[in-house]
Order: sequence, then structure tokens, then C-alpha cells
Amino acid sequence: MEKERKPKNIFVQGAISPEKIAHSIANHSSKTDIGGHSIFLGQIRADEKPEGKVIAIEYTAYEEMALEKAFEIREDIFSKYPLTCMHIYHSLGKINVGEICLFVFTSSKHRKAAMQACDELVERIKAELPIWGKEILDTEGHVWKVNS
Amino acid sequence: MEKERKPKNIFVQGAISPEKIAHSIANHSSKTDIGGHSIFLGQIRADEKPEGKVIAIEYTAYEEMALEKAFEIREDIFSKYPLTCMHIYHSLGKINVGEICLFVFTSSKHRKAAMQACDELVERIKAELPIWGKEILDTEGHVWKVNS
Amino acid sequence: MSQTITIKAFGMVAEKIGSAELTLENPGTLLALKNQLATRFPELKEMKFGFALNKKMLTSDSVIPVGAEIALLPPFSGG
Amino acid sequence: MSQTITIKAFGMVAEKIGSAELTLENPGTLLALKNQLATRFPELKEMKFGFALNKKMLTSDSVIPVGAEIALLPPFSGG
Repeated sequence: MEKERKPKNIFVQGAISPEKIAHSIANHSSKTDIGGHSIFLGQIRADEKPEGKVIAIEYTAYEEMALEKAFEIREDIFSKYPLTCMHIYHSLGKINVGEICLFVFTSSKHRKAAMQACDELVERIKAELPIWGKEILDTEGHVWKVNS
Repeated sequence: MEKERKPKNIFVQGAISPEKIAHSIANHSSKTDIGGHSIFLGQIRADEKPEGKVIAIEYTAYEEMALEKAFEIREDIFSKYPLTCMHIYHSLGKINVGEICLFVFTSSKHRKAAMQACDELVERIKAELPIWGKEILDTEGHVWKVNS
Repeated sequence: MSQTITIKAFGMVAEKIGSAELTLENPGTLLALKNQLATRFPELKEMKFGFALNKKMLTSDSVIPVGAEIALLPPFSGG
Repeated sequence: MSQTITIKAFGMVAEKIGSAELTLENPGTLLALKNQLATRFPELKEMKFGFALNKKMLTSDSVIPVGAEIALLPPFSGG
């Protein structure tokens, strides 16, 4: 019988630490049917805007809807690619430039599935999850982030 | 003036630890023009062969040629994609199942370049670097790894 | 049975209307709600945003059920 | 000037010929070297491998320069 998957929390308060990423990787060493892991990390960029320089992004979300949607995306990707594991973490709150705000992690027997699934997950997370980034500027103002 | 790049050592004796990966990620927090990191990790699989079950892979390489070729691949990829950073690490020696033997890490302003470059790097590393994996079996025999 | 609905606003929309949550009499349909919001918050007219009804995106006019939660969602910018 | 060349064998080829490095008189061309190796190590006939001359892959017959390093390379299987 296939294991029933339930919505998991994807939100992390504050930045995602490299230690958390290391810990997550280490957790997979007992899954010896995995041959490849693909990881994407989003890092806060010190963009120059006409209004000032970005020093942090403050993320908010419609959390209940985002978790339902993330679950739907997860199920879609699991049914499309032969994956062993899939993990999504997104920061909420204020994340400073140079810090990690998104961590997407896919694992599979052969590398292609992990890579393609990771790529598709990142696209869908950016396009479909109700999350908003407020770019905090060094001029004390802010602008709302726009995904391209 | 553009910085001249020189061949770098890509070889690591033994498995690549999650801590090394975390350290490598953390090193990029000061590069605030980076918006996305793409990482691929190769992990040793406990494959079932007709001759027995894989318990480790022992990697050897024609190191001087591999480093020259890796440098050439690096230059190609840097000229093709707008990357901020690129790192390649491959294990030599005996790596047990569940351990990491390949770590490819690309970073760029926008995610697409990092992802595509990482994908292409992994393909080229597998196809073009003179590295060989001897799969050690639980029957005390071995078979030579074949890349598909 | 209460005829109120809950409006949740996010991101730039919440900033514009100065509130993240409102309770309104149910205007019956999404179109009626849009008109009501436009009258009450004229600054919304220049903004691009979508609607979710009970956590599902709405792509066309809809009847709003009793006790619904309607969210005003500016373009997503996660990641 | 010495007319010897160095042969380096790797992976399955090194295993078959029982040695990772040999010194030979320079047979002059890659084709001549192939024939010489086939005579000395008949077991190589069933194996698939390529040649590198001074760390560059060879795709056709070539003159072998003095002091060259020729590598016998079975299919790569890194990663």
C-alpha cells in the first residue's frame, strides 16, 4: 500500500542556515537507493533599486493556502518523477542579504529525475505559492518584490 | 582586467561530508550579488548486481589529465553562463554506500543560469573526466562501474 | 446563520488598505464584492491583485457562500 | 635522447595487464603501439578503451613524440 502523504509545514521563521542544509543532507545517508540529490537555494541579493539598496527581504504568506498549494505541487511532482524524497523550506520574516530564504531538495535513483523535479519545483513555488517579499532598503523605505 | 583562472584541484580523498557542503554554502554569504545556488550531489547507491550487492565504490583517476580537462570544462561553462561561482569536488578512494562522492555547486544572480550550468557540468564531468569507479560487492568481488 | 464573510489582505494590498483582516456583510458575489471594495478603498483601483475563495484561486465571478474567507492576493513573490 | 615512452593504464585495463605503468621503446605511431600491446597483452583485445597522448584524447592514428606519456583509458565512470 502506498504511504499517504499529508501537507507538511514548509515555513521556517528567519533565514535557513547552512547547518540545517547539512543536517538535511546527512539524514539521507541511510537511503541507499538514492544516487543523486539536486538542491536549489535562494539567497537574498543586495539589489540596487532607484529608491535605494536592498538590505533585507521581509517575507509574509497566506500560510494555510500556501501549505495546501505546496501539498498539491508536491503530489504533482511525485507523480511525474520517480523521486525518493522531496523537501521544501521557505523563510518567513526578515532575511538579510547573503542569507538563504529558499531550500528545495529532491533525491532520486538517477540524477535526471532529481534535477528536473527540482527545477520544476522552484518554478512552481515562485509562481503559485501566496508568499510576498517586501524589500527593505538602506534608505529606510521599502519596495514590494516582483518575481520575473 | 578579468581575473585569470588557473586549474584547481577537484579531488577529495574519501567521502564529501555534509559539513564541507555547509561550509562551502556559508562561504558565499558575503557575495551579495548571488540570488541562486544550484547544487548536485552524487551519492553511492547500494545497487544489486548479478554478482552481488554494492557496498562501496573505489574511485581512481588519471589526475593530471582530469584536472586539465576540468579546467577546460570550467572555462567553457563560465563563458556560456553568467555565473558568479563554480565549484567541483570529486572523491577518490573508497566511498561507502550512502556517502557523497560528487559535489557540484554553481551560483548566479538569477536562478536559471546556476541551474542550467550545474546540469551541464554534471553531464560533462561524467562523460569527459578520466575517473573510474570500482564497485565493491558484498561477495568480496567487484565490478567496474559503467556510466549510463 | 451569520451572513458575514472574512476578507484577508496580503502584501501590498494589506499595506494600501491599512488592514490585514476585515469582516463584511456578504455581498453575494465576487463582482459585488469587487465593487464594494473599490468604493471603500479607491486606492485599490490602481493595483493588480487576485482573489482566493476559501484558499482556492478564483478565475471568474462566483457566488460567495456564507462564512467564506476571501483573500486579496497581489502578485506572488516568494523564493 | 631516450626513445622510450611511458604507458599508463587505468581502471579495468590496469587490472587486466596487472600493471599501472610501463616503459616501452617508442614504436613510432599509435597504430604500431596498438599492435605491440595486442601481442603482449592478448586479453586487451576484448576490452574497450581509448588512448590519450600527453593528456589529450587521441581520435585517430598519430605519431608518438619522444618521451611521450600514453594513457590507456577504459570508459569513464566518475560521478
